[in-house]
Amino acid sequence: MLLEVRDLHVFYGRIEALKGISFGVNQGEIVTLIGANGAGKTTTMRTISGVRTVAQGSIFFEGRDITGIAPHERVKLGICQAPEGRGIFPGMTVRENLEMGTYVRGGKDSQKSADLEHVFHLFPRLKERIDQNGGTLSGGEQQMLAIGRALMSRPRLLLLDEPSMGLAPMLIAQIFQIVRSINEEGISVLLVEQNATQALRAANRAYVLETGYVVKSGSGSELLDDPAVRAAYLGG
Amino acid sequence: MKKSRVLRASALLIGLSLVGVACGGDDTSSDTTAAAGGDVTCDGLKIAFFGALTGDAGNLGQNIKKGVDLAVAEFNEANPGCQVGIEAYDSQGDPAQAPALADKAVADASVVGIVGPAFSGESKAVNGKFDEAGLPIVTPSATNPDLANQGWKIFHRALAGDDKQGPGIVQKITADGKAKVGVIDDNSEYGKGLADIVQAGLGAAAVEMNSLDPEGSDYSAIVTAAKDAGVDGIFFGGYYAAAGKLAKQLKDGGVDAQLYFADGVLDVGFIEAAGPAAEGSIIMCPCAPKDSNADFLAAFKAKFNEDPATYAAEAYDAATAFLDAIAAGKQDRASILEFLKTYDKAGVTKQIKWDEKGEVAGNAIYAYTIESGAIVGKPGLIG
Amino acid sequence: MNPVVRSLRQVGASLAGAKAGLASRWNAMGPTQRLSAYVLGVLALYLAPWWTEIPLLGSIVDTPGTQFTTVLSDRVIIFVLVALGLNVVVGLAGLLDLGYVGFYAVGAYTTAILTSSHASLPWLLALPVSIAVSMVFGVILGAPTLRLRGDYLAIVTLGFGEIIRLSAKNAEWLGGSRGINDIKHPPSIGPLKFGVVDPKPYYWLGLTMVFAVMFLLHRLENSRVGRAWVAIREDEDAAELMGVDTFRFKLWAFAIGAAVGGLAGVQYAGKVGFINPDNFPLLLSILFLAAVVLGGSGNMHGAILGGILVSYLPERLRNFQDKRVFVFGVALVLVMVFRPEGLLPKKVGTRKAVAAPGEGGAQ
Amino acid sequence: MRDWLLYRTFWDLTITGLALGSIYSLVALGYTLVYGVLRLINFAHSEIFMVGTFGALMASQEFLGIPMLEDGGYPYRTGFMLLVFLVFILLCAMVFSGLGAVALERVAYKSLRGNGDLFGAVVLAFLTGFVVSMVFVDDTLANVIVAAILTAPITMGYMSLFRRGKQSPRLAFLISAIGASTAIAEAMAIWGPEKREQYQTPRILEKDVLFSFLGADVRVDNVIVIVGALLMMVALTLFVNKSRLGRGVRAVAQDAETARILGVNVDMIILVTFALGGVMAGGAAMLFTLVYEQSRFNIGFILGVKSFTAAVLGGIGNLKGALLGGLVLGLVENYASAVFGGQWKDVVAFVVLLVVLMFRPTGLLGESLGRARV
Repeated sequence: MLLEVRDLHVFYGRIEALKGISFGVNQGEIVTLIGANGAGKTTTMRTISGVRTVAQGSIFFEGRDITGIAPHERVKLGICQAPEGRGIFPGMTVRENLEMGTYVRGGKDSQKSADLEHVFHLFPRLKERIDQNGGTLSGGEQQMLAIGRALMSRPRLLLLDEPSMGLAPMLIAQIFQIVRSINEEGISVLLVEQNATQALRAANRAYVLETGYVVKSGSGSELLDDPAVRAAYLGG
Repeated sequence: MKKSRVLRASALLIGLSLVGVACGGDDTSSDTTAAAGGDVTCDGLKIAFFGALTGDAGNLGQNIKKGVDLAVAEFNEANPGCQVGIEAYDSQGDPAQAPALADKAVADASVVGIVGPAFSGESKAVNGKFDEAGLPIVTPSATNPDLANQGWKIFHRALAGDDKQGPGIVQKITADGKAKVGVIDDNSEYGKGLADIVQAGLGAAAVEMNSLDPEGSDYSAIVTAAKDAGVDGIFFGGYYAAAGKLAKQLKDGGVDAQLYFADGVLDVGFIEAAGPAAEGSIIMCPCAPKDSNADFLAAFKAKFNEDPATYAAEAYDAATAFLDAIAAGKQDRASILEFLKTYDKAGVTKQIKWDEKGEVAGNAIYAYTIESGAIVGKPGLIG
Repeated sequence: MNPVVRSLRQVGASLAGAKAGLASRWNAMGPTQRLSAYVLGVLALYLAPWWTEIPLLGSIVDTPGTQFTTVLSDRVIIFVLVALGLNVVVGLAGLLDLGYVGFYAVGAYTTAILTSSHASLPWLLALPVSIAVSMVFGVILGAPTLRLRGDYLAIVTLGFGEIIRLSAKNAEWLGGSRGINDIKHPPSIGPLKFGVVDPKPYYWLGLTMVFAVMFLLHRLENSRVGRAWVAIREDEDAAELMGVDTFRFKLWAFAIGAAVGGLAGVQYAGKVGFINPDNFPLLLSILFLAAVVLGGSGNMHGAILGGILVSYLPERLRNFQDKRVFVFGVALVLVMVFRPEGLLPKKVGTRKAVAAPGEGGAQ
Repeated sequence: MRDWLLYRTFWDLTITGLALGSIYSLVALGYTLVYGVLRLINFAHSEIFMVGTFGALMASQEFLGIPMLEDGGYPYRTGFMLLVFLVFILLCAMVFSGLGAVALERVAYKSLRGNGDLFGAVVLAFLTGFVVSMVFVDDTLANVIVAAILTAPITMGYMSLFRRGKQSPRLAFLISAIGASTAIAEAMAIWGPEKREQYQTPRILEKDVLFSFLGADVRVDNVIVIVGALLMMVALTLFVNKSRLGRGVRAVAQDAETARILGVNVDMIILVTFALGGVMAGGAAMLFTLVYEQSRFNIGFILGVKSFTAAVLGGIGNLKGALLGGLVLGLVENYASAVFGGQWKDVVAFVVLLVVLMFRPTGLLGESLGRARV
């Protein structure tokens, strides 16, 4: 298993946000976590990235225990996230934002420009905006930038937190299309979504989170057909 | 269980504080052991130093304290039967800290005289207390003219006030034939007061150049103004550190006017700060040159292995006045105060004799100059 | 576990135990017992000038080289008053004020002008005028600047404090650097002589002022105004959205804080009889702020404790001579590292953290 | 009012004002960098500057052995040797200040971020042992020995007392900064080479008038200060914009959490930020001693307040703002000194600040490191 999360407990102050969740991502998979607001999805993502401390439980990446290591070490190992709300650096240009993806790797300029070309191939819009400040981009463009930036680090596991949030339906479809093509290049994806229908369609497997617990899991299509899931997350 | 914890905690706290008290309580240099024999006998009398020993102005206080130490040491050696102690009240020159110290001095009945307070600000804050308590003071350094006009019966000073010093400076500048003199001050009570007197005394020859910030570093605006006005003399009322910075920047800025200063600048610190720019500066002071009394100079050198610095001799005279009172058998504040009223003796700096306001009779103003990086007393005195 | 860690833990445990023990005993008391405990405590405070006479306690509290009672009357009481006032601004309303000494100076100078240099009103008449003038200055500073956020406010208040000090230093009308002397003392009442030598009456007067201010501020804290302040401190935007007129309440905090600071200035001027601009340096503002935060900003008792420590300890530590300021600096860092909320942190959860919607803005 | 003096000496005042303002700007950069990254007024930055002036003193007097005076004159250097001397003194001051700033961050701030480390614990433990032993013996050497012995056990205690992962309230940082500032300045006053006295640094170059500009004399040291400060600022801007670490600094300033997610080691970046601020303060200290040739244990306080004012005036968190704010402040002070007299210059400076903030609440150029493209 590429990523394995075992019995994870995480606190915000005194509030327990994750109450012992376990799940995994296999090499080459797209796995999605769905759930309502406050279910603990984003907390899970941040904990995997290492910016939240684990109270109990452990996280394994390629069989190695990474529970206690610093976030930048995890990026070096190949875990990179496009955070919720996109986390664009507003005062940096699109190019600078993308180059932040290679921060850990350092990387030669030739490699860097090859990676840049690859991202521009996926997101041609970004190339048009290359010298524009991140803060001036539209929501969709910012989402593309966040994903592109994560790809610049050449991740083995891409963490996508709510990539469809606040986007027009047409853009959402486009984003999911791109997620699939990234996956086809061999990058495993852990996807957190409120837009459950799209997410379940794209995913190999899925987990349902409710107030800090995993309440259900299965393949994407199984959960799509599950009446309880339909009622709760897919609008009936 | 809980009770024992409370007890343990309080015992611990008390223990800690006791250790602090036991180990740090006694920091004064009072030594009142009386020995048998000698001309005078007394028991447990102390004279006190009041002023800054630490803090920014600590140096000046240290000079004064040494003068007192020397006088008392000589007295105690000569009078084995009367060992006078010294109490030190370190106000750091801060008027806000002074009252608590003054009250302590007032409450300590064995303190019969005070050499100090060293500065005018703290004097205003506490002299009223000494007056009400009838505790006589002789200040060796506070020169503010106002101090003598407050109606304090206990007030004396061992040197001339600024109302004497100011005219002395004016006289010197006029005698040197300066026609256009820039007057600068450091906006302190002492510096501004003196500068105002000098400016008024110079009349039309004065060019007002306002104040500088003694804590600041850059005086280029003043240098520019001096250059623009084309002055041939400059008087600065303030202390040596700022004077040094000013002298240097004036020189570097191409101002070649003769520089005049007052007693606050009479310190080697001025030469250190100004470097070669100090050469030829004239410093006026109501204080006697260190070599004006060879015996004092030798005794001071023997005790401290250094030359007496500014106000050490005045402090010696101030302490001597109290010690003479004790030698005359005066053992309490009231009779010592009474004794000072009629005191008339040649001190190491001047004739020590006070008028009813507490101003000293010998009020000569001396001129010093800087030659080859050293302070040189000029024989031609004014006053 | 090494012995030092163990003994640190033990001290901690004993202190915690002592606290818990006292608390449980306090809770077990009946109302009469509590009242008598209060009365005894207050009485003990009024008798503080004689603490030095008590054998064991005396050697602990007495200040070497300075008169204990004068330390109480000139330093401790003044700092406690100031800390109470500054706590309203910093601790309750969350406004960082680095120029609080300005209001203290305004109070002292107004009294000095009215009783000595430009008029000769009695001290008792100068008192309310000085407080009012300080309040006006609070509003004058607050009105244009309170729209600034956080650290901008800090530097502006710092500048304000300096402007006041420098103006006093440069204006002949205010005595310039010579300052103002012969400030009138409070009137003597019967045997209570407010003179030059005996500091005790001033201490009692100051202590009474402290109790009065505590009472008023306590009432205020638990009122609509107090809740609005806390709401502003916790989240200004949220408070505004809930309809709290944040500007008006911030201005109130500034004015009330200024009034208490002015009161401290009046008390100081009436005691010492002489003030000059050097009594009000920028450093004092910083010391005041340190007192509030050290003790526990937002908690009145914390602020009082901080005021006592910052004014009393340097006098108690006189035998450190010129090293005491260094010790003070190190102590500040240590306290903040291990008790960042101050020695007596503000209570969490005992008071409603935010004002109810609409409550604050109602006229 | 002496406005005629302003007209007559305008260019003189402008040049010296710019020189002083350049020093303000360099120090202001330290406030602005730290504020941009941590939203913290690094109150102790003024002492970092002070430490730098002592570094310059050490370099010129101890390491280079330049004497204060030679026969009433100065041993001037010229040409290549002058350049070598200047650069060496500059580097020394930068090292002193830079190391000072880094140590300051790890001792006085890092543990308040819930991230206390061994270095901080050791220093705090040593200081504790030192202060406690002062109660018992008044002898610095004995204090040091006792403190050294106690350091190990107290360190262990402190490590266990650190509030890991708990961010302290903002005021705590400010007070810790004030405490550190006091302790550093006082330590220098107690154990420093010159105690509480003002001291002089030797003169290295002759302060000739280089050329006249519209009737104003421009001296060599003025030129060195203005040009030197500009070069340092250009170097800093290049570093922040072009280097990998510099980009990390900007990223953390703009969005620390995202920066961490992308693999930026935030603690490392904070250290770099303090080091950069310290190095700039060291540069300022060297230029300061070159012009004014003096310093003192408390020199930082006033200069720190002024530079912080400059940083806010320009827009705190904004590098260009620090430059502009410093220069404006230097000029305003000089002009005000001429017109109203030196005693009013600080009043005028603060009034200008007040007025600017009233119309532009985030300073002349606005806030934030990077937000307006540095």
